[in-house]
Amino acid sequence: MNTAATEYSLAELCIVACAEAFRGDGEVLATGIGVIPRLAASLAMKTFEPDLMMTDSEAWMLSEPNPLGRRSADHVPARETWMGFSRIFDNVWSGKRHAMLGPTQIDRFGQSNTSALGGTYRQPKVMMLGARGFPGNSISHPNSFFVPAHNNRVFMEGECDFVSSIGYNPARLPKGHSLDDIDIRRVITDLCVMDFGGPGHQIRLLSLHPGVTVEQVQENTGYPVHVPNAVPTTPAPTTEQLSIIAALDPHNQRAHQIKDNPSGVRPSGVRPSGVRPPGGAG
Amino acid sequence: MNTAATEYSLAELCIVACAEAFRGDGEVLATGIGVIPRLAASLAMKTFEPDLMMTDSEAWMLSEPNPLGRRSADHVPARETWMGFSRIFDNVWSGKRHAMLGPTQIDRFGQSNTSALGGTYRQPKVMMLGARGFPGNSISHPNSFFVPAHNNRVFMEGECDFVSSIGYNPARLPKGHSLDDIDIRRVITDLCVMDFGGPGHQIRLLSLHPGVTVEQVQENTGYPVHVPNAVPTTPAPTTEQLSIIAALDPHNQRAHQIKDNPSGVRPSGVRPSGVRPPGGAG
Amino acid sequence: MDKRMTAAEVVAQLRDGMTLGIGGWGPRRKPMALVREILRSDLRDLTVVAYGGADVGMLCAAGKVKKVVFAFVSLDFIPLEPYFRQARQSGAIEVMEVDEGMMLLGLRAAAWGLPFIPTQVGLGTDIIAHNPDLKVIDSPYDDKEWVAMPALRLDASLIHVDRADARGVCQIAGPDHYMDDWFARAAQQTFVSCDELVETSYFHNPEQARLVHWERSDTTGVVHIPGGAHPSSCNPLYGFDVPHFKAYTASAKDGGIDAYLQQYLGASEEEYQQNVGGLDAIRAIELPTY
Amino acid sequence: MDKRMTAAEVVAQLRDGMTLGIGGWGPRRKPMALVREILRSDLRDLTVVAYGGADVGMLCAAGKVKKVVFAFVSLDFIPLEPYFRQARQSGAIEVMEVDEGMMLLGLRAAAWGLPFIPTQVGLGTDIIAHNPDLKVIDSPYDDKEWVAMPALRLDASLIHVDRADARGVCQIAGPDHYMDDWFARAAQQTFVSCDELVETSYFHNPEQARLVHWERSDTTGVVHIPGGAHPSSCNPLYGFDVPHFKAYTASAKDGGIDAYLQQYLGASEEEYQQNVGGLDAIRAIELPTY
Repeated sequence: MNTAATEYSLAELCIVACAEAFRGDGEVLATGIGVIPRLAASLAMKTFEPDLMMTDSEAWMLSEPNPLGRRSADHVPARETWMGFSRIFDNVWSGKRHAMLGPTQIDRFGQSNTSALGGTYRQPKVMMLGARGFPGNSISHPNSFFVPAHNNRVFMEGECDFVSSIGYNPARLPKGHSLDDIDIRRVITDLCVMDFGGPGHQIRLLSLHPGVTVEQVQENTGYPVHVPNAVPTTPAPTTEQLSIIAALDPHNQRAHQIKDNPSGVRPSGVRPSGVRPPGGAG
Repeated sequence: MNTAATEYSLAELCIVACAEAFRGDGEVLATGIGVIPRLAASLAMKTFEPDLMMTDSEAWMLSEPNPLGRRSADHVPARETWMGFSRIFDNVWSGKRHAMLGPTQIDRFGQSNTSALGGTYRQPKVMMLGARGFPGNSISHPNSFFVPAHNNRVFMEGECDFVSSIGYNPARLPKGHSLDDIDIRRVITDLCVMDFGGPGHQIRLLSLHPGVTVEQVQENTGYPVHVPNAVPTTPAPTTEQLSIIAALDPHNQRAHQIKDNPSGVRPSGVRPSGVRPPGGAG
Repeated sequence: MDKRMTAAEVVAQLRDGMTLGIGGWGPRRKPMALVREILRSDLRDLTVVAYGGADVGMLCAAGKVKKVVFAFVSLDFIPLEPYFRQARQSGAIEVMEVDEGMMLLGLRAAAWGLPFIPTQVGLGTDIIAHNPDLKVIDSPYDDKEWVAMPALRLDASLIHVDRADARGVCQIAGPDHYMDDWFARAAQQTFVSCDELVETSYFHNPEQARLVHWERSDTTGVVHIPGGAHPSSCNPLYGFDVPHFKAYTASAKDGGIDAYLQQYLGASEEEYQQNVGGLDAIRAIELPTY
Repeated sequence: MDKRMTAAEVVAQLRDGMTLGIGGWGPRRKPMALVREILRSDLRDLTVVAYGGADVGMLCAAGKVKKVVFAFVSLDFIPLEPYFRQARQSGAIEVMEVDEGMMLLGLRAAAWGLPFIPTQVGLGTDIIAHNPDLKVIDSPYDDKEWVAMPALRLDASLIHVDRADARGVCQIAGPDHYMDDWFARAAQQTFVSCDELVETSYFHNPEQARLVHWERSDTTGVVHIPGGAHPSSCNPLYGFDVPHFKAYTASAKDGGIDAYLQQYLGASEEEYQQNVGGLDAIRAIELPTY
């Protein structure tokens, strides 16, 4: 069952790569906002991190992840604990959570922006979601980012137009805190997997998706990416993982998350210039 | 029905006098700790303050007070709201509550003591209940006291051995607060009804129970009591009130609250030197 | 005490410049009928505190709002509330942007009579940089700095519940009451619209009383408006109206709020419900699947 | 993950000098079987934080306690816990006496990772005067002074629940869970004894899941001990044991804790339950009427 699949979509590759971000987390609430992060957290819980906790995205903690989309009338959600939004913050502030989200901007410090673009704060050029729970998530527990369209509008030069979440920025470090208190665990995109483990918390390339080059990643990132000597290829999903993903996503919502739903195995140099859908943050 | 009764116990007189403390409260949680205060709050709710709120002394708010003691199997408590202890404090801190309690000491400032007597704080001579909710009650909402045995051990000279609740003591007034923020509403004893409406928040005699003299009250109070020119007699219960009290206390627990359960109509000068039972505070 | 009143009587209790809390979450269980009654009034200069959806968007678009205290304003399946977005991008409103949890702490501080609750949330972000009113303080017990999230004291709150009695006992039987208990506790006055008006005896069953999340002393007025949360949801009674929210969102690009209100608002809730297909149609809207 | 363990394994996780939170309230739903296992151990110098009953009295009398953080220690129908009273009057223990609500705020501050929560509770009383560690602070938003109730951080909490599964999902179906959710959240480790051990599927029914008051990630270990709250109550399963508490109280005047423990404690919970009449007798104790 654990044989690597030869045919899989880029979305499926990303789901597996995102799932890896939760490896070793143990018993924490895994919150994946958006189809690919949610399927990733569910896959991790169904396979190598069985102690993860997950909600139904509404008001209940589940012992078993719900499949996405409309479920058959006889589906019984495996509820185990009431988990209304007010209680979510008891969990957030305890630190026993790992969220994976998709901000609109991510700067070289790992600071992210979900609030507004351009203009002034009183009158932004583009109003977005607002800070939502990003400030609290970012200072309370580990967080990972999923970016379905890796480009230098997301990974932009300079600092975020609005800093919604704390990052590794010495100039903004609160009194009594250390940069090492901040835990931006993993950044997964349609091109590669990264973290902030480079020198001085510089963003670092961990693996390239099949057919993607270091140059592509750097060209599409508005600041220098630390590239280790050896950069492996992002592992392909196993057939077992693909079947679990298919069961978790019976309506194939994953096919609509990356523009044109390309294959995960791409001829070198080619990449879809996908535009990430708005929202999806949380 | 509203005719004054000619035969009633001192306990019943006190229940009616205590009920009067809740007059005009409107929609607040009436908490009477101990048999007489609880019956008083229930009587007020059943008659002239129908908007009062009351709990079952366990975990539920009731639309109708429960009778005291064992209830018949077919009794259905009129629950209307979950009110576990943790939620009680949401109510306390909102100020929408009036509690009636029986502290062990009440000094001339209206400060009370439920914690300890004598010795040192590290090693008190007599350990009592502890502060319980008194500090929070006293600074958050109106409070009244019921004292089943009016004597100068309860109404003692000097300051309480341990100040469990804030009173009208200028030396302890917190910064930014005014003595008028404090609301010790009513003090009911086996001898009389008082408040702290005298000059400079001095304790003041409001009414004398039948057969009780001003001298008796002053002799049994360790500090000067302000006595207005005209001091009325505490009104006797009406026959209607007595029947409601009887229905609320079917096992006649009220007969055991004041030593020897004397009549409310006493030959002048005579009074039982009752010893108040321990506890009852809350 | 009989707290029943009409939506018009609720709005008559409100004043220009008040700070108004609105319960619910995004497109979920919003007191929309009460919001619509505000749209029919000449009330203005409101400061609105909400986990915002179309309630905030409509009030902004209709010129009722001076300032919004928010962490997001969203319709969930339509992530960006169109009229709030316009209001922000035109600079028409002041804002205090906070984290979702900070708002909860601010409501709790108000409910508990505290000036603030300290939190690390917001440190290192523009939440602090753009909110000069948010003070950062030291702790007497450690060497860190902390955000002193101030009490969000509300002059009034508007909340929609599943059912209530005439005395103000309110039940939210849906899976989540969101932060509505804190909106009720943080406010000087709380006005509730309910889908069902019941006798007090309905709550004598402990399983029903468990779902009463605040005391009746925190409810000022009760308005019986079946379907009053439309187009937002009132789970389990009905879901949110996806086609209606799509039309609402489209109006922001074509015709604006005036066209939307012209088509739907009407002179009363009865007219509104006729304009959207009637109560049966509202009650028939299926619940969303998350 | 299987979190089942024995009471002895729980106590083996505890260390001298730890700060221990104990759930329940007075004579109600106390984790007495776990407390008894501590009495059988050589654990000492504990700081105990509790809404105290016989749990606190027994630990004090047995010399396990260095300090008690309390608002009261009481058996309700016997207002003054006899052994706590002796410990106080002999000066054997340090204390931090607080208001019931202050303790709740301290537990919440710990649960939320806050250094303190400000409150007016305690101002003007000896709670402040006798607690030099309780700081009074200014607010950046007003001119009043406020008590900064410090976080009550617990090394471990002991809690008794109605039922749990092996993964640490805990249900308190009785009318009040008291502050047990905050004891669980405020602690580094939370050890739970349960009257019933159930399958996870038991909680799939939302009415059952509603009565789960904290996440399994806040439960470290689960010990299946039917009747484990005796002599305290576990409403609705059984009431508190009035005759037993009377005998316990009498022992304080005649024979002391050694005589009480000699008569009842035994070498194991099995022996203890034999000494008090067996599990059926415990389960037959009627609920108190309040």
